[in-house]
Amino acid sequence: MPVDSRRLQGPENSFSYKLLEKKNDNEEEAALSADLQKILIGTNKVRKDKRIPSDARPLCNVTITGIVSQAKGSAYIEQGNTKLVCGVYGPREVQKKSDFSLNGQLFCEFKFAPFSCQKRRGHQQDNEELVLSGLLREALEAAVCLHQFPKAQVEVNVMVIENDGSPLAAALTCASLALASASIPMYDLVIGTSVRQLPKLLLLDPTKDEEWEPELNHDEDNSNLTIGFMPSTHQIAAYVHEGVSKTEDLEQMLKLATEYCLKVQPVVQLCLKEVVEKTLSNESENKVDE
Amino acid sequence: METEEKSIRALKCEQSVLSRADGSVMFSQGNTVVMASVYGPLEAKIQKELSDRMYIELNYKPKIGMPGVAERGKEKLIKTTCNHIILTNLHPRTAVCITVQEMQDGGTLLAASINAVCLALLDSGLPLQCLVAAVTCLVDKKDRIVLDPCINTVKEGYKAMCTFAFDSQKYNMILSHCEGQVPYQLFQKAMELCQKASHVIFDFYRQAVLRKFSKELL
Amino acid sequence: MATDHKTLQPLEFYKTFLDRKTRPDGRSLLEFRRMTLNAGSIGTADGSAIVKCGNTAIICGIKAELVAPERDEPQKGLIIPNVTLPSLCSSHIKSGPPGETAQAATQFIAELVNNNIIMDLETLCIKNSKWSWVLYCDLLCINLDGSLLDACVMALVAALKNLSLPVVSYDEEMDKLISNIEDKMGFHGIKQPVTSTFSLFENGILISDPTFEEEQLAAGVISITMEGTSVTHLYKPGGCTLNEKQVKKLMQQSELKTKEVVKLIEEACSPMGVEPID
Amino acid sequence: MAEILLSEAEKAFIHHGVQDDLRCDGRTRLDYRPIILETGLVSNASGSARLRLANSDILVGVKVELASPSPDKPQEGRLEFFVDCSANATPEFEGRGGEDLANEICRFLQRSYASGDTINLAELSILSGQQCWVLYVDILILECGGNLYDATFMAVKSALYATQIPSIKVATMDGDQPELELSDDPYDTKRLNTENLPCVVTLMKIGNHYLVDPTPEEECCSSSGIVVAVSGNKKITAVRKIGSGSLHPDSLVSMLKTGSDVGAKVNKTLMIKLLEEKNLEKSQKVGFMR
Amino acid sequence: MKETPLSICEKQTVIQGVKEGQRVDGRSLSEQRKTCITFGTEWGCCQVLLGNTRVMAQVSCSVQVPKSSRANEGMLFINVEMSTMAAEHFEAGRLGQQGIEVNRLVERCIKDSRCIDLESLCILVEEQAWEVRVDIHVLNHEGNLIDAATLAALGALCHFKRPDVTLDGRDVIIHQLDERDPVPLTILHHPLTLSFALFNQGKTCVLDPTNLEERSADGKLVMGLNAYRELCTLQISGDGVFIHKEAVLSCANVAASRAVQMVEMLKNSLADDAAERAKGKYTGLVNSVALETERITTQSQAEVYFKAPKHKVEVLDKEQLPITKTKLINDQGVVTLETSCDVSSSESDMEIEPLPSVAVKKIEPLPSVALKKRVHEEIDIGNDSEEETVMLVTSDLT
Repeated sequence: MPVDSRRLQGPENSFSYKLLEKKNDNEEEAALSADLQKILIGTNKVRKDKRIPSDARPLCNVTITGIVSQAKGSAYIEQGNTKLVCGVYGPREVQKKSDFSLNGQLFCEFKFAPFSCQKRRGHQQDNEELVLSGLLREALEAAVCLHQFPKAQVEVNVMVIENDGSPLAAALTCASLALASASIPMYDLVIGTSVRQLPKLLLLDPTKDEEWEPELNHDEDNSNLTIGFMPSTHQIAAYVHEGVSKTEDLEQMLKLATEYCLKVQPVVQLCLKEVVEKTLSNESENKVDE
Repeated sequence: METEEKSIRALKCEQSVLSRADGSVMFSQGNTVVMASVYGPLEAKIQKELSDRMYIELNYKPKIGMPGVAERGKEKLIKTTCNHIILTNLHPRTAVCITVQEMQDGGTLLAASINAVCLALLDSGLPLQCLVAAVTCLVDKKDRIVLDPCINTVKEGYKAMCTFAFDSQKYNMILSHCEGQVPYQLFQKAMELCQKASHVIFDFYRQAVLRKFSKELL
Repeated sequence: MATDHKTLQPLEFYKTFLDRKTRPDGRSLLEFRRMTLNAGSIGTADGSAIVKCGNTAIICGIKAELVAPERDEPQKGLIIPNVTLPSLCSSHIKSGPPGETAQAATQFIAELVNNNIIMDLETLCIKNSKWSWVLYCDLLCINLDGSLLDACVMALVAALKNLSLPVVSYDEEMDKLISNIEDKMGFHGIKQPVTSTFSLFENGILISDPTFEEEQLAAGVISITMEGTSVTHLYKPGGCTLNEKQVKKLMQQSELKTKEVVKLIEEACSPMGVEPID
Repeated sequence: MAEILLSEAEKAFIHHGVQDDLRCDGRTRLDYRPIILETGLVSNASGSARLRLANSDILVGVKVELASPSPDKPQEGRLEFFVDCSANATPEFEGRGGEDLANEICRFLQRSYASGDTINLAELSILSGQQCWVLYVDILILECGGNLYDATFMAVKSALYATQIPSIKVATMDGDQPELELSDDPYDTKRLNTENLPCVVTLMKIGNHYLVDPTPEEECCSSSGIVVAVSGNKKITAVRKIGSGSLHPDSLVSMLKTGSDVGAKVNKTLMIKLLEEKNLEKSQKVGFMR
Repeated sequence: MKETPLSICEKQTVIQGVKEGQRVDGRSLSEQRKTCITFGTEWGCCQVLLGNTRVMAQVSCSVQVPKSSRANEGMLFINVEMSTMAAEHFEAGRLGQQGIEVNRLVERCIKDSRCIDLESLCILVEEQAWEVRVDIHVLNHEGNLIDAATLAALGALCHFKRPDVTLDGRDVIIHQLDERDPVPLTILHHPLTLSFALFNQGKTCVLDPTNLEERSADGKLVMGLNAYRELCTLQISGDGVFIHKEAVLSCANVAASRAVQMVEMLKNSLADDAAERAKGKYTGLVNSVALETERITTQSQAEVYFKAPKHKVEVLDKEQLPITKTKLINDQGVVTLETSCDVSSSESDMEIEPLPSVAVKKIEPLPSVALKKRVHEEIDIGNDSEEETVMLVTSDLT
């Protein structure tokens, strides 16, 4: 077994103190599978965080550029407690000569910080992160005008600092903002969101414990949908659905999600607008200086 | 004699011990034995190539197990020191490959390795702007400064262990690395002590080189 | 025009500033950058802190776990620090396993930890030779713009002060650990070492808290770590030489910074709900 | 996927073919290519299947092993997938080339098998919290002639169908140490209920139409599509958009619909065929000699 | 870095020479290079010099959970480390083809021949057992790494002592080296490898090939034997070499008799080491740091090659005189800080033209005991073994 000699390794047999609470865990779990709705939302149709089901958490502390001064473009967003930062580099030459292509290429790296989840994560990219990176890439490829920078590569690095549900959705929004701030030509912004399906109920933008867990709840009509939506071109750039549901329900979920994206679009655009204005003003100042 | 204060332990070295390396030395300081080898200038790997100077690749090999993060730390220390003493800008777009192998731990491995590397560089004949001599000293529990401590003294525990390296021109500090905690005055005393001690090592370098060439005449 | 000069002859460009005893970002030679510290903002971590020194931004998150202590040190707990420089933090860093810089930084922190300069590891012990805490402290660099070590040490200390864990006790006869997650505790006796990094140029000019490009141009860096008034670590990996006079000067400077930083950390970590255990 | 180079003319030709609902190999948009399937041809695996969909060649082996269940699911067994894209499928797979694809498929398998009404993992439990069966499903992609997802899923389903789990008895000895005893008769085995295991339908969008079971040529004509995992009872267990293109919500919905219908059909036929094969048991195995 | 290519004429010379029973370094076909074994201060540290090939092995141990398949046994782990130090084409951290071959052969010879009694390393069945780890560092590659590596590994294992353990009920107490005398490993037999380079289609076998010979040979024949003339490993590698079974047998004979001597020698040097330690003030590898002048006898090609044992002794003594170890210790042993030093630095000054007078001054007629003895020893081996084996080879090959 290969040991990672480039990092300090802890003892193999250490375990999280949360395991000491075994009993409670089981109860919770039992309850979850028994009647999820009760846990997630009280009788009065209000979720733990005081949201109504069709309500998303507000996008806050959106910081575009500046957060990573070294990068060409960068963005930081908080959707509820889900915090992530994205840095964009390039267009720069492709490292590997072998994968040459006339179109530009996107390289996406999606990483959870070791402390970002309930369980401690490893340092190397695990399988899940690899797949998420792939999804991110496919979604953004649909939005970025790759033909504008042939033979070059744009690197998109997403780092999840805290994961409280629907990280991919947040990542999509964050990444497209970062790309925009790096002034990479795009057809449209990609706005991500996810929907949690419960029997006869849809929750928009689920938190970690609202999210569909393959381990926990796998009875009928339980699923999670994450989409990346391009509002102005009205196109779907990413679509990931997990869990069991009927086609009709999927339609419903899709509708809910797209509506939300359309709602958010102006907000995001506003953020970008401010940035652009600021940079322009700065430039004019610089002009004055010289 | 080894625990005796204010003295440096016996120094010994054998230059060009390795038949293949361009420069190599087996260096002992008291019971600490270190072997260092230098290859170069060689052609540098493309990604490592530096347009204006020589790239220094340094590997520090522990005696037991794979090199880990701790070794990387040592490597950085030694490498940056080499960067200062080698006239790297004379050989742009090339690489020099230095390997340090610890052979016997007599307490002061870091200092010994730096001295060994310096001798190996001398042996290899790479152009240097100055020599470097490293000395370790230790502040024990009773605030006594022990110069060049041997392994037992180190094992007994200490307040701080500092390693300094000085250049041969003005005896200024090139490298400093310490573990533990000492008040500044003590720290300063330790530094001065080591600086004095470094002269002995430079003296030894001189004799080593002398011996090497005289032998070649014999 | 200025930018051309900068790109073509960075060193000369920079020297012209130094000659006028100032720096491109408007700082005087020995001036530190503005520091901001935000503790405990990450819910999923047991302790966390976000530090910004100028542009350099470090996030420290601590995950605590339980483990049987090492055979040779039965009364000690463990702190496993890891400095990570993800490819997003600078254009000079490729994605993949940590490079030399990251590892050197990790080792630097590890040495501070192992010499009980951050905190006495024995306080992490729950039951001698049976159970102790292991704290996985991950220092994540979001933006790499020089003086990495300063920010790292600061973040680590702040995060440790911010750390809050459930009270876990060891039951002798049942030979198992008992705890309830609700009542939390912090740790006593977390020291406050402060690292201050300086860059030096051939002509003996010293600047404090260098930015990334300053580090690139300089002929050497030196990081002084102080705890209270005593030197805990004078870390100078090679580079151009220093004489005692200069060292003294730097010491004074770093003492100044130490005071400031300690104050900052105190402020940031004071409003904490958890009272330290004894 | 395996990249092949097509000239614009060829692409155009395929496009028109799709428009007129007549594809190059004479199929309509919703036709599959001929499928050859054989189960139980790897003698030393508990269950195996080899499926050949036109030129896509998949070999699946299932190994059944005893293990202790995961702490958070004490009364359930596990399913573990491993996909290997062997280099003789296409040269791109050489070295680590196939890994990304393998990861994607693997993850999609996990997700679509995660939900409870596809497979009942409780069947695999022996002693709650102590012993359970773990099914290691190894998928070997020998050759890819397009539409790997569908082929893989069918193969996996068949392999699991053919898997024989030795029946095991739990004899509680004196004290609290229960003893497991394996029955001596090697034919004393049970089969899983594979009725509901999902099949996957890949729909590729070419022009304004979409088609199932794309050939490699068609795959590289299309910029985007979806893969839909449909369980036996016509439920959708996982969906994911593939390709770097984007889709309009409406077309996506209709694709989902078609997908689920086709999926159900595929599922049914597959089950029938498997049953047939089972009944003509003890016939000569054909193996790879064809 | 790539290995410097071998020119055809070099190759031809070697091959031609071997055809005529000559070797570049003047050895006979079945003669080994001078072997010398030294030990370090730590237990289980052994350095082996085989001509110029230099290998160091270090044994360490740690308590682990034994394998479930072998619950009542300890574990032996062998790891070969190669770095650029040994040769330009080696890369630190990555074993090349060659490295893996060496590693595997050492494993086969030492681990698979089960010369270490692993059961004695078990502390608590299924719970705790010692894992003995052998790190073999290749320091200089002048051919025949395998023999050097195995010898070093074996030497280290024989030299090694693990801390003593006592059981108090279920919990294990490990005594530090200073609390209780450490325990040596139980070694059942002493396996070694001896390698032959195969020339002209395996008709001629050359014992202990140098790097030059290895590179110009058609193939290699490696034999692992112990002192009881028992074969524990055999490997014939090389592209398209055919080797007669007679040749193999004759090699086996040569190898066997060599193995006996080698083990003998190993045991002697272990004994010497023990004696040295008993005297106290033990400095371990420091002794093997020779002075420049000594190197002429121990290292420099000129003397080792074109050998004739008789001369060598004289040469040795002659060269021995000028400077001696004892001398060195005095001339800068414990140097007190009062020593005035006027080291004017800068490269150019360092290279002042050497003054023979300096050397002459230093004369002091007491040659280092340890060293001289060592050299004698080697020479003995050189002599007595020679005739019979050479005879053997020739008789079998012609």
